[in-house]
Amino acid sequence: MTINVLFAVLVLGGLGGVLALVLGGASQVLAVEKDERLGDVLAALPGANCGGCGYAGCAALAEALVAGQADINACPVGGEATAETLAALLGVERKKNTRLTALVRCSGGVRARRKFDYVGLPDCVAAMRLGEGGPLECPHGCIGLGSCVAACPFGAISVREDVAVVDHERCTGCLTCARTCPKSLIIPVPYYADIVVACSSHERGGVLRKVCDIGCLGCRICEKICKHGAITITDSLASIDYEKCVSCGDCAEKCPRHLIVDTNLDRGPRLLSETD
Amino acid sequence: MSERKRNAPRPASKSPQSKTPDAKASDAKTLKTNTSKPETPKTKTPDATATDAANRRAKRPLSAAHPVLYMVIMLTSLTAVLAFLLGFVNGITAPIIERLRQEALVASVTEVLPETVGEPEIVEGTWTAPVQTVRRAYDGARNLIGYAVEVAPGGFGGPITTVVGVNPDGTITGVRIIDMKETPNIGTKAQEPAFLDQFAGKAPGFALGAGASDVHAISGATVSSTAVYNGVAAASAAVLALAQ
Amino acid sequence: MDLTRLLSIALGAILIENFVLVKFLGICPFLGVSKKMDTALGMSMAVVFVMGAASAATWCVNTWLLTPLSLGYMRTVAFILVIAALVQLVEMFLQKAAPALYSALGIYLPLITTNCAVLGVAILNVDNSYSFLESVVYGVTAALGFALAILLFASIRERLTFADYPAPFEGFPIALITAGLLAMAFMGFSGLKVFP
Amino acid sequence: MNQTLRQFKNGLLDQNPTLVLLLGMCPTMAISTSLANGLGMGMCATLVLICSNSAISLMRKLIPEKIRIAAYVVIIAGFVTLVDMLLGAFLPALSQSLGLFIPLIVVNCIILARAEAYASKNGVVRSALDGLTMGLGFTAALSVVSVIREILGSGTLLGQRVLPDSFPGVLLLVLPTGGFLTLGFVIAAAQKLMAGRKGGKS
Repeated sequence: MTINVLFAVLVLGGLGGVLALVLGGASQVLAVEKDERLGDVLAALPGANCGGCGYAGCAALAEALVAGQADINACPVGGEATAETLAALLGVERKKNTRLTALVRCSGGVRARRKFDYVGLPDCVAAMRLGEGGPLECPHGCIGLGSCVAACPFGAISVREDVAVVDHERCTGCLTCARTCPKSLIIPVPYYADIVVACSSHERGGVLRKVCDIGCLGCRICEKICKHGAITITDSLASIDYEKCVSCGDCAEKCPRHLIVDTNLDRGPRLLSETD
Repeated sequence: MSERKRNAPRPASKSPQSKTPDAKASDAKTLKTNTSKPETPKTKTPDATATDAANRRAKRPLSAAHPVLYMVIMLTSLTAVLAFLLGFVNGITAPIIERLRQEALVASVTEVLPETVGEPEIVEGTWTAPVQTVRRAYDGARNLIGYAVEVAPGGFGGPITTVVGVNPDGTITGVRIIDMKETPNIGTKAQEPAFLDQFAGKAPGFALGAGASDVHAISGATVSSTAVYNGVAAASAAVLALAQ
Repeated sequence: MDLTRLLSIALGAILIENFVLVKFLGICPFLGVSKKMDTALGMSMAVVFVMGAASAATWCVNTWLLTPLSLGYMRTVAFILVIAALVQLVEMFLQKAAPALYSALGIYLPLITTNCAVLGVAILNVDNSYSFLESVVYGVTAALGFALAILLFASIRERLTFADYPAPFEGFPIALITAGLLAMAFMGFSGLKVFP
Repeated sequence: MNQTLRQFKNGLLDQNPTLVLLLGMCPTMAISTSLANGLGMGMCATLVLICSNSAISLMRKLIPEKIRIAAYVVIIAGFVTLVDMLLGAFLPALSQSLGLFIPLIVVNCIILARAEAYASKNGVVRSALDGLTMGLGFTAALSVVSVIREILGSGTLLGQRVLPDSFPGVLLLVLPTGGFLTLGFVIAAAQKLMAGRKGGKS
């Protein structure tokens, strides 16, 4: 019996040793000259490969970072935490960047009138291919068939009442949805922005009234009301400059179409630039 | 309505990193030094760099100094210890498993040849395909009552080890399956008495089919049934060949 | 070692007893990796190489080392050690020789070590007591069967994203049901007898 | 204390190896045709998971990066062979029914996945606990699938006839093909429950 155990130890031990030798030797011979910081940088990145930084994935961003071509704030998903560790790793000084989230500039959905009922592949891009720019009367409106929902790697966007809506807690600002949306409705806004204009139609009021119950008529009431000049009307569509906006919410109260949304009624005014 | 659900207002004081500034600085330093490859300073003369690298390597643990050597030692010792453990446990369990196997074999022999008494005796010789071993079975007075033939025809999931009791004239006295890996509840139905008892009393050259005197296969498990049939037929043929 | 026996082994491994859809080995990577065609193709190329090489290596280890010294109980440990080392070697070689392929495959290579099909084929080689050539042919054709199954499955799954199915079936459930239907289709091959 | 609770919840619900991570598919598909097999397989896997997780986390500092996977797999294979031998000697009935699947526990993705993801980064006690919770999660999921397949497939439960004899038993469910379908529906149900429990935050 002991002979058998001896054989066992010799055979398996020998096999292990030989294989380790082969692997060790191979790792020396085939060692790839790789900047060893690459591993740490890759570990610091969230690893979602969402492409928000414009590179093919986290590995590609890591290589660019180590080579010094990419800015350490390039990763919107990682936000400050990643930028912080990257700064430490690469010894680069870090400038402040605010966290971005996506905003769908449309809230028509069931309220927008339709030219025809679309029955087919549940995908906006497919619906657009019918040549009429989608089933909505309003050429800019959100079709609500969820191409963005399928594209979002974080499940942060969903379609409610036929219009895409962003969940701001989950959204990491990688803007994959913005790139997928055939109507390019989705824009980045700061995470702490409370006042948003959910429309993207530059039609004049009269025309717009026929196609949608909630679109912006360009009546300029919000522009007059705003004490900080944060909201301006450019060819009959309201848009907010988040450097000036203090989220006082006056424009949201006065907007006749209730298009401007104030998501934080209880917090009251504060200057966005103060928040980190 | 663009919906922006927001949790409680963000406390203004929360800073993303709770570390104090100097902790961050030390982090940066430690990250730098434990890179595995020693930095080779460019300006020094070759032998100076060698001694530098050598004494720097000496200070660090073996795993970073000679990676390959450490790897070999580590894996060899790991496998050697494991091998010793396995060998030792095998030393204990192997005889028990062998004894259980023998008991199962003897039990199966007595089941197919009821009157056998004592150890069946192995018949020397090489046997064709499914037949593995042939054993002579004796009764109390040590005269031959039949053969216990062990066959292993290939079934659906692998070999089906079966013991077939055969009288010297080739008729089947009983069939019992010891080990099979057939699909549960289909192939495994082949080991139920309903199927196996059909073989008892069959003269050599019996067929598998729908006829009255034939052995009926199990519906839905044709592969397993044919495998068992082939095994039993081969067993009776082997015994007949032995008799000549 | 005549040709018909090799061909019957090959046909058996690819169609009749397909490793994934009939023998149900190697399902973890089959489900995990088949979301896109190119990743599935990369994975199956790696698996074909590893299974071929593993069958050869494990046959040698078994016939020269294990059986003469009657170390049958050591078989699983020795086989898995050889397979893990082989996959690590392939990973290093690819990293050096074909970085592009390595980055495409990179993450899937360690997956192969945990692949039941590779160890399965090694153990089946021993159970069926195949010769060296038969083992290698069995290994390669079993991997081709895996490749066939995973490529079929990946092409279906790519179209699944546009299919209309109830919400809770999102992700793995619909994939599993599709795999079940595919396995049912492969059951049709079970009676196939081309070579005597 | 709540860390342990979180690990149990993690192992059984959030990261259930069979329902959520989709690991350890080979045994789940083919052996879950009867509850006895399912439980036996689950217990074996849990035992091996606990031992290998603790052993690997004990040695995690010693094993160099380059041969990490090779070392882990050898340790797991060692444990499985030990379980196989001990089972064969002292519990022959269970060893008979589990047949081919004991060696395949070695490459059961759950064990190497937990070794790689958890045991190589945490302390011994935590890793052993993770092995236990993951094992229980695997056994639970396996048993659910086995019950469905046994009752509908062959009309019996733990061997005893449950459904009336007139019920012929759905042959398909007993075949591994049925494993795919049953598991697909079980995971769909689990995802429906999980989504329901989280307040429809889909």
